[in-house]
Amino acid sequence: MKRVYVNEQWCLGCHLCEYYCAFANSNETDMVKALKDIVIHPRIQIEQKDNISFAVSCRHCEEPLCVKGCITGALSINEGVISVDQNKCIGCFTCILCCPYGAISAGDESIIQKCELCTNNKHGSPHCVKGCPNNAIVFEER
Amino acid sequence: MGINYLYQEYEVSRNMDRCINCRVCERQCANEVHSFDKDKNIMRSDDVNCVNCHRCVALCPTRALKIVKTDHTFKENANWRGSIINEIYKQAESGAVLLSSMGNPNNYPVYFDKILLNASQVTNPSIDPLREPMETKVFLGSKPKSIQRDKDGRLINNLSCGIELSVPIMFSAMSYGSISYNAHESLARAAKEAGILYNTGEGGLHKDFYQYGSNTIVQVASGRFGVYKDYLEAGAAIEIKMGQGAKPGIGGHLPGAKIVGDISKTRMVPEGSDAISPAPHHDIYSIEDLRQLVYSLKETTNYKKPVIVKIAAVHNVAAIASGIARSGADIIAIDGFRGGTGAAPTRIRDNVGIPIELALASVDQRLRDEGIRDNVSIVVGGSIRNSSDIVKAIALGADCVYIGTAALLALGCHLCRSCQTGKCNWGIATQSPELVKRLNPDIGFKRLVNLVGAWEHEIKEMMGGMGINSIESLKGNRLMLRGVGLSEKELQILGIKHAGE
Amino acid sequence: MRYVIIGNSTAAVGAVEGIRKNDLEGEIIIISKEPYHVYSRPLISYLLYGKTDEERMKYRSKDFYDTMNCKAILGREAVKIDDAKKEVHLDDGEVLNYDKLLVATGSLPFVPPMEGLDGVHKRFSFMSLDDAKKVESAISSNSKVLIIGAGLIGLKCAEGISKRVESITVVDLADRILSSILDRDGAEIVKSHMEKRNIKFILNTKVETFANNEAVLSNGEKVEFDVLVLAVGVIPNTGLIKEINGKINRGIVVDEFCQTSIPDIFAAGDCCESFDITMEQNKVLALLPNAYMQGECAGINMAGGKKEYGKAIPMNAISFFGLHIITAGSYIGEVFSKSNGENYKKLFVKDGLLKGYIMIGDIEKAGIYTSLIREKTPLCDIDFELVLQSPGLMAFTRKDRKKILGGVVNEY
Amino acid sequence: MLKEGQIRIPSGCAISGIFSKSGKRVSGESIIKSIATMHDRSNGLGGGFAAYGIYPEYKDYYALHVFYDGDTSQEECEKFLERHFDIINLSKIPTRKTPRITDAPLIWRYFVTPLPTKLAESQLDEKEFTARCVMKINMGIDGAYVFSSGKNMGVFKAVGYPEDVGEFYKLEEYSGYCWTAHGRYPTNTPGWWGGAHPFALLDYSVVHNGEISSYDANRRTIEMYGYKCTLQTDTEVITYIIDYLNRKIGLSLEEISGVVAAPFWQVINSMPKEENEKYTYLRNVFSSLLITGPFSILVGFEGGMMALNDRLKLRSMVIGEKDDMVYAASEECAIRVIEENLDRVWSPKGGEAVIATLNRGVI
Repeated sequence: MKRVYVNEQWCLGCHLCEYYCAFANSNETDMVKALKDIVIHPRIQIEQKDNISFAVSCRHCEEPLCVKGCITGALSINEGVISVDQNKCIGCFTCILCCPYGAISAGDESIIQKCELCTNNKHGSPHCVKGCPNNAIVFEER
Repeated sequence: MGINYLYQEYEVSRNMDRCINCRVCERQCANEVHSFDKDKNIMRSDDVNCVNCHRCVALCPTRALKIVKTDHTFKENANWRGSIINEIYKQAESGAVLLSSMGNPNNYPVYFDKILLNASQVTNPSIDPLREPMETKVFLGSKPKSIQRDKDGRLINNLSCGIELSVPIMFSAMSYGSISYNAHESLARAAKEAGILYNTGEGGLHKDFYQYGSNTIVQVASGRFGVYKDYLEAGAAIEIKMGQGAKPGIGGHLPGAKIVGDISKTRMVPEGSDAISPAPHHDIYSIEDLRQLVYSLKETTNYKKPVIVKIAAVHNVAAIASGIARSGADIIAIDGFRGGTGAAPTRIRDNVGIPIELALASVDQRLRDEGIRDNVSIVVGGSIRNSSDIVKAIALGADCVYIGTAALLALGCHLCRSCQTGKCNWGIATQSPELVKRLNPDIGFKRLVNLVGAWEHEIKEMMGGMGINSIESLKGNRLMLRGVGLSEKELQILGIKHAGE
Repeated sequence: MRYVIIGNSTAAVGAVEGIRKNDLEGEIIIISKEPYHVYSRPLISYLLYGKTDEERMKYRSKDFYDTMNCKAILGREAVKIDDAKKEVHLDDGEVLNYDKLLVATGSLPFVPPMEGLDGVHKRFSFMSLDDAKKVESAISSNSKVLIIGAGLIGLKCAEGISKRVESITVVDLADRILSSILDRDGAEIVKSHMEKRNIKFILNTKVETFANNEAVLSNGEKVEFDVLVLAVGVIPNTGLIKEINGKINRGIVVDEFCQTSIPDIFAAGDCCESFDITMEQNKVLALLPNAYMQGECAGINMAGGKKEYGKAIPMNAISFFGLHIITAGSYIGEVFSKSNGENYKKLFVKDGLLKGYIMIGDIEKAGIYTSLIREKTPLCDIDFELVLQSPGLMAFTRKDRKKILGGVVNEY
Repeated sequence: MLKEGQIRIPSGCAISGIFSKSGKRVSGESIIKSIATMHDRSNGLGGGFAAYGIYPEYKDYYALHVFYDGDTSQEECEKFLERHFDIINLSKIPTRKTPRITDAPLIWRYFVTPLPTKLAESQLDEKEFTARCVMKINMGIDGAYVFSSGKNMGVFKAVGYPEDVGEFYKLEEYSGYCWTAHGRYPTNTPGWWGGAHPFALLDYSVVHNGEISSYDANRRTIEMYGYKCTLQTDTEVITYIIDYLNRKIGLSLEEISGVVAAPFWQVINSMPKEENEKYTYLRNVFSSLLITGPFSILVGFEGGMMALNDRLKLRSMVIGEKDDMVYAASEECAIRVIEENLDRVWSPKGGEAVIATLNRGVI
């Protein structure tokens, strides 16, 4: 299955992935309209220290602890993509407790949000990867 | 401030309606032009340091940025132009020679733009490269004057060693040091993928790149940096650099500050000491001396490597080339006055040398007149900008072209011509690790391969239009060229007719 | 092959999904005394709070039994196992034979003896959907609710009904609330947060006697109430195994393959013990993630696979009135704390390993700590100072990160 | 109007050739009949023939056919010839008046052999000496043009349709073992007789249909080897290339076809090693002599004839065989009209040379 992989060596810490993510999940068609004057809560996040930076988003594990641990059944695997049923999630954050990558975060309306490889929005494939100027994140089969 | 104040050349134009404060411009500008004003919650730009490299423009996700030329001006004067005045201010302040990068930007005629190509109509069919084979393979090197046969009458291969290229394009010399490790890796990998060669320049060859040896030209320049037996044997060909189009008659100087780590190792220059390439080779003061070096290099490598002699296109280039063609060299590389550089004295770059088109035409004709054109192949460089320049160069008589600036552009260079600062925002002309990493060779090499591939397609299209299906039938085929707006003299030197003739 | 599963909650679902990883054909029968499609027990408080409804409480979709090709016998109780004949007897006399049996009977409320308890009419446990429904019908806007037990169940119940009753008093014998998962300081933060929502705590205290609608506490205090919720604790429901002399400790004892001491009988979930790797001892870990994973492991092994259940640790994610709490592991060894207002964090380190942690408020990336505990990552291999400040992959070496973020992903 | 040599004139054409492997000499009637069949492929602006084996009595002498504009040029040329050659025989070439051939120049024929002293002085071999003399005349003597210079062969050409040219030169009176013919369709021409085909140097003659795109690349290369392309025609440059590669370099005709109509790299790459190396070598060393663009040519030479198409076969050419006779023509009808019952008829592939030579021991 194609996943987002990180090539830390090439991450510039430009944070564009975060903005492309936030835009992709905004359901707006214009990035300015989507992101102007807001503080973004992207599903991919840069960790940065000194000259090291890299992006972290859901790894879409084959044996996902978050899904196994989910108390409501809101998290499930659909064709390899771990997605969240926002209608079912009640924001207990057991998945945040479980995720070894720190890739799940609290979203708006006190439920969780996570990368669904943009299968949940109109872009269809990870928009963060499209926004990365240096192939520091790639969407591929490994 | 005061007498030494120079108004900035460029202004950052930020469309505040589009800016989303993502701060990518701030993070990506090594010149620290952009900053975030926390109090006002807006981005600010200090134009003074802007070099117009477009890094911020290119990465801005909302297209909120553009760079505009300032309309700040001196009183109009066609003679004392603003740039000239500013240069005087700079020199009056610094007392120093002005330095510039990349190629001559001044408004001299570009002969390629005044030459048009032919195409077949009716009497001779054009050839569709999508339907018919269209060949671009070239061999560089000297050709034997006669054939030999074995006792059974079979032809004996009496060719001296040469270079085989899938397209008549090579990446010209750019040293590791003047450009980054990642830029070199991109060039090396692209050369391998595209079936062509790249050139180490005078910076030696990093150990990591020995694996690309069969696609590498190793250069021997006046400083002899990084030159030793393994190096000479590592490449597919050896180039003796006698001159460079951007700075004929001038040596090079890589400051000690840049001679660190791998660069020091690769150049074989102690860390921190300046790497100075003298203006001449101090063992070559005449053509006989050059011949000695050519044969020394051949001896060293058991006559297994063709030797290229690279010269700058200067006034008597034809006579010089004639001498080189009799020196044992296999290939002559001629670099026109628009050729690029990592740093050169501005006055030299902008005022010395001649256009490559004229140099090529006169060299090719001279060697033919002397019957020694087969002794050598001719490679030309110095602002080959696109595939039609290549087609024209080959029709004028070149075997192959060198591309340098075009290759860098493919890697992201935006021709801001600030290489000498070492703060290349595109990770090319810099050694600063956080800038170098901006050029991912996976991307870089692909883009170079794309460029070469695209040009190959275009060359084939143009050849097909002319009814030519193999590039050797284009070489020196000046009937395929016509001049527009050129004087009799220029047409004569180029050896072409005027359009309409 | 016939698989019989007693129980219809998390461990049972885990088992069904585990079985189906290896065996798409075998017959699966689920027996549950509750008449409901599988639902998530921890959601009963959210149901009362109005944050979910019965439909959304379904732990798996409506067609779960169909798509998993299993038969659910709901509303009937398994009363006996005959391990010699490999049979399960139901309350209506039906006998089902099995090839592999899973006992996933969960836990039962623990009610300590209290004088006068029988005289309390509106007295409820708070563990099942039926419990929640009963509580819901018992309360009104002028109810005075007394909850015995300031543990997870008691407090979630308190939150669930907080907007719908007049007053809530929570009584617990312990010196702090959530004593099983929080230390004193952490408990204090949560307590004061809850007190702001008009929930009253009486700690270090137990009920001596109930007299009609009044509870007399050990400290002499009297608490008037009309609804009583008993949430003192839970105990594993081990009866079926006990009767056939299966090995029982605090819970049903299972090996690393989730098998009981009796051939072809497996057990998973709250009814049995797990090996807590932080304390290196068997414990009842009555936690939903644990139940699922144990159930899944049992299922895989029942269907002929070979999977060890390891890396079990206590862990909890819970929130009260928007204040999030995440804890994991055991609170042993050296303590490292970082606190800032309501954001409270404690890490427990022993033998160079992270053993446990408590996070209140800011719980971002807590899973990275959990992972350090589960994977027993030697702290000398990472930048502990950094990870203590904020959990992140930055604390790992570049090489490890390359594996973590660039490698093929298979986490369990 | 500029004539050949002052401007490059592209043209389409018809070609035809007849060759007897047994050396049987046939009269010019057949070849005229053949080329006349393809009348529509010419436009009356040039036609010509090359015939081999026609001067057996003078077979050891170079037969020079020369056009003169007038007496002055003839005098000057003959003086030159006398200085360099022993002239064994000279005469006007017999012609027949026909209304369709007009503006004829003076047409003379000389059987010559180089003066031994001059030859020795030049340090050249006989052929090279003769070739250079021919070029000197053509370049240096205004109004004189040597259009045929081989031994025991001759070229006959004029402005007009080829069948009229044949009638004009009374070709029915000549007989040779090999004939080639050409009907020209230039896109513009002043109608200069020298510009008609065949083009010949020494005993190499070329008739050609096509317009090559590599012309200037080939011309500038061959001129480096001492040739002067005075006519700027494809036929001329092809003739010189063949002369150079065959006579000077020593390549066989088959190898020459591997140079001028070289196989594509994709074909070479799939050849067995030895072949692969041979063709790679030829393409590398003689790269500038590759001819691209459409052509079908018939090369006549002493004792043989080669038919060759460009590598893409952009011009038609058919080969026919009957007993010892080999026929080649732009169209099959031009063969069938003189030999209805062919043993074999085929269309050679692009770049595939068909070479017919006299059987061993003949002549």
